[in-house]
Amino acid sequence: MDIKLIRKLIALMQESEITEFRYKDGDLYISLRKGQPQTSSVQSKPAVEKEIGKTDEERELVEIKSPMVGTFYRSPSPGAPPYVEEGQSVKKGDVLCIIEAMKIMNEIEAEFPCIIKKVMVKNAQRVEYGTTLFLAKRT
Amino acid sequence: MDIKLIRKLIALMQESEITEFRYKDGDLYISLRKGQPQTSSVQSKPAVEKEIGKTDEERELVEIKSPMVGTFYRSPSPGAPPYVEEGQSVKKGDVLCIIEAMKIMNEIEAEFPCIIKKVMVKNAQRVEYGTTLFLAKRT
Amino acid sequence: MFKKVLVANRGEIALRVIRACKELDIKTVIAYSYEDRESIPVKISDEKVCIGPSSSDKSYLNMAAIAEAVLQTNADAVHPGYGFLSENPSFAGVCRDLNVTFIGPSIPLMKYLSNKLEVKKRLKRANIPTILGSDGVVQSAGEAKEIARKIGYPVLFKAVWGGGGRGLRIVREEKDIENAFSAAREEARVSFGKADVYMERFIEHPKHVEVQILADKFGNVIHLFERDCTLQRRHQKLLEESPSPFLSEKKRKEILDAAVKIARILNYENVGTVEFLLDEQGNFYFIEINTRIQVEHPVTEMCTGIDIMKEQIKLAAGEKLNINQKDVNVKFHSMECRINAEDERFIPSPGRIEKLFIPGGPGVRVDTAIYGGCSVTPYYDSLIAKLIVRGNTRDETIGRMERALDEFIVEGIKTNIPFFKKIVSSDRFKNKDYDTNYIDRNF
Amino acid sequence: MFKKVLVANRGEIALRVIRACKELDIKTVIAYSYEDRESIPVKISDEKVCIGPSSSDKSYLNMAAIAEAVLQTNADAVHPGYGFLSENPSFAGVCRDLNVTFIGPSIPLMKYLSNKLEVKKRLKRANIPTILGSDGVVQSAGEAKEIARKIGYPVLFKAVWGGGGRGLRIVREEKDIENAFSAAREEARVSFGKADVYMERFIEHPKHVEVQILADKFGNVIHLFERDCTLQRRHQKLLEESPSPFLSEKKRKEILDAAVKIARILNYENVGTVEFLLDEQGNFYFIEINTRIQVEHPVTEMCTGIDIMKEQIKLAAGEKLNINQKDVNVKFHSMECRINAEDERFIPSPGRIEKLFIPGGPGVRVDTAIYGGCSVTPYYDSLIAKLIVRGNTRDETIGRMERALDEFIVEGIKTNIPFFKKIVSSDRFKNKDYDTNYIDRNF
Repeated sequence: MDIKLIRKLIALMQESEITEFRYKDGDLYISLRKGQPQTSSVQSKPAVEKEIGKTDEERELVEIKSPMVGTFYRSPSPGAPPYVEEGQSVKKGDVLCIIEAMKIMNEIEAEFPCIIKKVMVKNAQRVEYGTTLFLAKRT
Repeated sequence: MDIKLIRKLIALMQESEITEFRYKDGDLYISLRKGQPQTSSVQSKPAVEKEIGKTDEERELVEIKSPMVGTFYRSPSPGAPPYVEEGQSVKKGDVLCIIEAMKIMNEIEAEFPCIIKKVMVKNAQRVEYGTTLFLAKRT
Repeated sequence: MFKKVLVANRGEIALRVIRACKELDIKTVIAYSYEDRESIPVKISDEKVCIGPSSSDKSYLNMAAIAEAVLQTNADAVHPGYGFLSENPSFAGVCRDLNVTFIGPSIPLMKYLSNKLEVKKRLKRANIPTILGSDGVVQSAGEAKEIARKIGYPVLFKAVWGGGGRGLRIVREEKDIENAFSAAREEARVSFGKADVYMERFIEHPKHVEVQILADKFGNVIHLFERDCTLQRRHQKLLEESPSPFLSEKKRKEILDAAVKIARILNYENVGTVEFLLDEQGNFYFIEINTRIQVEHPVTEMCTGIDIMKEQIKLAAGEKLNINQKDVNVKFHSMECRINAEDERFIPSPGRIEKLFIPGGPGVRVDTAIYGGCSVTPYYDSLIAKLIVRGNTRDETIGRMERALDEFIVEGIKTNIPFFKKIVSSDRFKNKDYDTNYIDRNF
Repeated sequence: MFKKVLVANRGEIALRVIRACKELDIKTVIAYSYEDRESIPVKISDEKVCIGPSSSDKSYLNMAAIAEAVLQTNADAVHPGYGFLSENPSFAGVCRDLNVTFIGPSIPLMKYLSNKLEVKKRLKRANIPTILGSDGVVQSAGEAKEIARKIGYPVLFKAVWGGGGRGLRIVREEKDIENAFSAAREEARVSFGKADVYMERFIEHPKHVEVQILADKFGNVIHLFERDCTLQRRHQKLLEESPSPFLSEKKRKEILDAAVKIARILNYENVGTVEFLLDEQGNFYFIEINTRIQVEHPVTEMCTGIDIMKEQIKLAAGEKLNINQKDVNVKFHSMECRINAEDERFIPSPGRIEKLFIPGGPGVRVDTAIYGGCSVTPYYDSLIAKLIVRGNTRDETIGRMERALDEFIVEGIKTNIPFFKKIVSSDRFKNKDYDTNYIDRNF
């Protein structure tokens, strides 16, 4: 695929009021649509989002999200070393952090073996359900 | 793909009121649409509609629409022969019918030479602005 | 007054709470499920905390998560809306432990009122008309038969704890008592955690009338007139109006006085709704008292011009009631249709709303959180909008409701708008010829 | 009563007419331009006739096409809405020739009232306060200078025929008289076809108050209280409210009485609006009388609960006024913001509305024909919605307007909602510290 050509087509559509473009020449077929992802164009949208502004590696990373609202702690007690550091490999079931909710310390475990690539939340920071805690790479 | 051509087509559409453009020549097929993306799940719908139940010839036909609200008459007076019959060739400026509005008889003329393929409205029928009066083939 | 209210609900009622808070210059936090992250209440609230995934028990019913959200945001009050945790004394207890105000009556009052049988006995002693029935919990099918012989068939089994039509069983002949007794107990147990049921004589063609009450912590009680909720389907209210088309002026005064008396006897506080049944002869009987803001409160707001939600918040903050009974008057006739995302067979119809046009113009109010392009999820109640209209007379109000239903365009999902068009334009509705069973028997 | 009304207008006011007709059980026909073929009024009208292409002069101002649509559909009345042909006596004449009712005052009355100078002279003789000025058309710059010396600077040139801010020129010094005189004449000629201008003393800091009148063909005249339209930009009203925050009870009574007296003197019929200016000392002066339904009529509907549009149609059908003055009372305070599709520099901003959420809840009314996904075209007026709220006090009303503006979401085009947020929340607005020039001088 000629990605430069596609990029040019997208740029053209961006700056114009064109909302749909279809092209067929022999075996080549290109279709582009703009705006209102609610309908069928949703299809390609998340993929495009991933591709723009993210490195190849980031695209492979998995987000580990908070399963509850609470306060994020990296270590079992103040002063103790963190459960995990960036770059560390963990097994399924290893504790990654604690989320304190209503005075209860909930240990958050890895659901699959992985390397923790990035810690996304500061120690003692408040998190919601769905807040991304770690970026990890499956191993 | 000739990106310059595409660019020119988009520019043409930008500055005009054209909202859809389709082009096919041998293997080459280009389709562009502007505005109103919400209908886009319709993507294939107009094409399908055109293709189903319409012959190749009908697809090439031009609609001649009423320029005003009024009553459609095929002939200059009751009993007189119609201005045009289906299959008849007309020149630019030939009278095609009369639209009576507020007791005034408005002669509707052909804006281009064509063959009248179909009369879409019955004699003495009421028409609105935009009602299709004839299907014609440019000559 | 509160500085920040946490809204523990979703959809139109969450929006309603936020609207009232904004008008009272109170900040809001919405505790929402992941499913609702793009909803209007989440968008317009000052703060927001995602408390859990789509399913209610992990989000809107998740007391620990809501409590944590309260702590995180330093809210000083919680508004539970209706449904979900709104009538749950345990949740009110959690709020008390967090030292924040639960916007509703006191915990002891909530607990006391949830025992419907005890409340009934107490009011009966105070000469409030109640429906003939068992004096206490019915212990066995044998006892049930005995009582039924005394009060006469048909009879009704009702859950002592809870309401909303669950745990109800009608029995017309003695041979059906045993099955009905155990079915009612089982349903009550599943729904409310306690199997206790009691019995009442069943009224065949009742009307349903309720009185809106406002009461402060200083013993001041007023009513905001009645709402008629006779148009129901399977004990679920569908259309409410005020004034009731079934009450004479004399009967209206009696029922309003009774409601205020009941609130006083029970030392009621905050907003509440006293519910009555009318029998075929026009006699009224106390059924129960609801301690939450009701779905249908806008009907009364449209009639009287009083903002019940704002009053509720002020009362919960300990303010003295600043409306006198004599200043409350019925300025208009008003009516509400509950617009549900459901098909012609009343089955929920979730999906994406493609095109939407919401009615407007004179005398029309719509409480809704939907918008063109939003999704109606299968996770929650199918109520998507409340269409409320007012007019100077019942006729004008009905005419306005018809035209508002006509112009209500919802494409992409099915709704009960066509059903309401049929009802509202029917002669039986216009001529007030219906009771609470009308829909079940005719649709 | 009419059987079928043809609506010769578009947008929210076309919808407003259709709503009233539906409630009165009158069929509707909408005469619409091709541009508006997918609009809500076209969708919900019983019948529709496309009368021409987008540009107004070929559609909504095209009398022949509208007349033909009347004939085609056998409508027995035409509602012109506001703007377009609503104050055009020739169009009223076309309707008379077609033997259908033009919903508005009689043709002679419309013609007479369009001569503002003559009306002013007649009312002056009847001791109605009018602004000091020329006794007739000013014929020359020299005459203008003489008059200005007599009445004192600043002075104002005004077009005899027409209104809406066109043909107006303010002059503060004698040296500017000549230019202003010819410019005013030229603008009047271009706008209204007649160059005649007259002169008045210019009031520097006026308030603008108007009184809503209902009058039948039998000499019955009532008022529905006043609307304050002081908040304007370049003589275009932006926000209206009722009651006026600038009137004492005594002054209010005087101005309402004057309006009814004016209507009687002029033998006024149908709905009408009598406009006054208030000077810095609180004296009021008659300006003009408008013979159409006004954009801002919902403000009065919200205050009084009277449906002015329905009354207008009934009056045009020859019905006797069935509302007594003593039964008209101000039930609420009310306020309207005219939401325009325009940017922060007040320049029209047409385009496609992507996401839309329209405010709702208690005390909020929105008159609009827009919906999520619709296009706002550059062909017509930029008014896309009227947001009207009511409350029990001016403070409650302002608080409600602030929250309603907050929740009004229009994505895809620019609107003046941010501008209104600034205005409505400002101390000067809340403290009633503004006049008709406030916006022009401060924004």
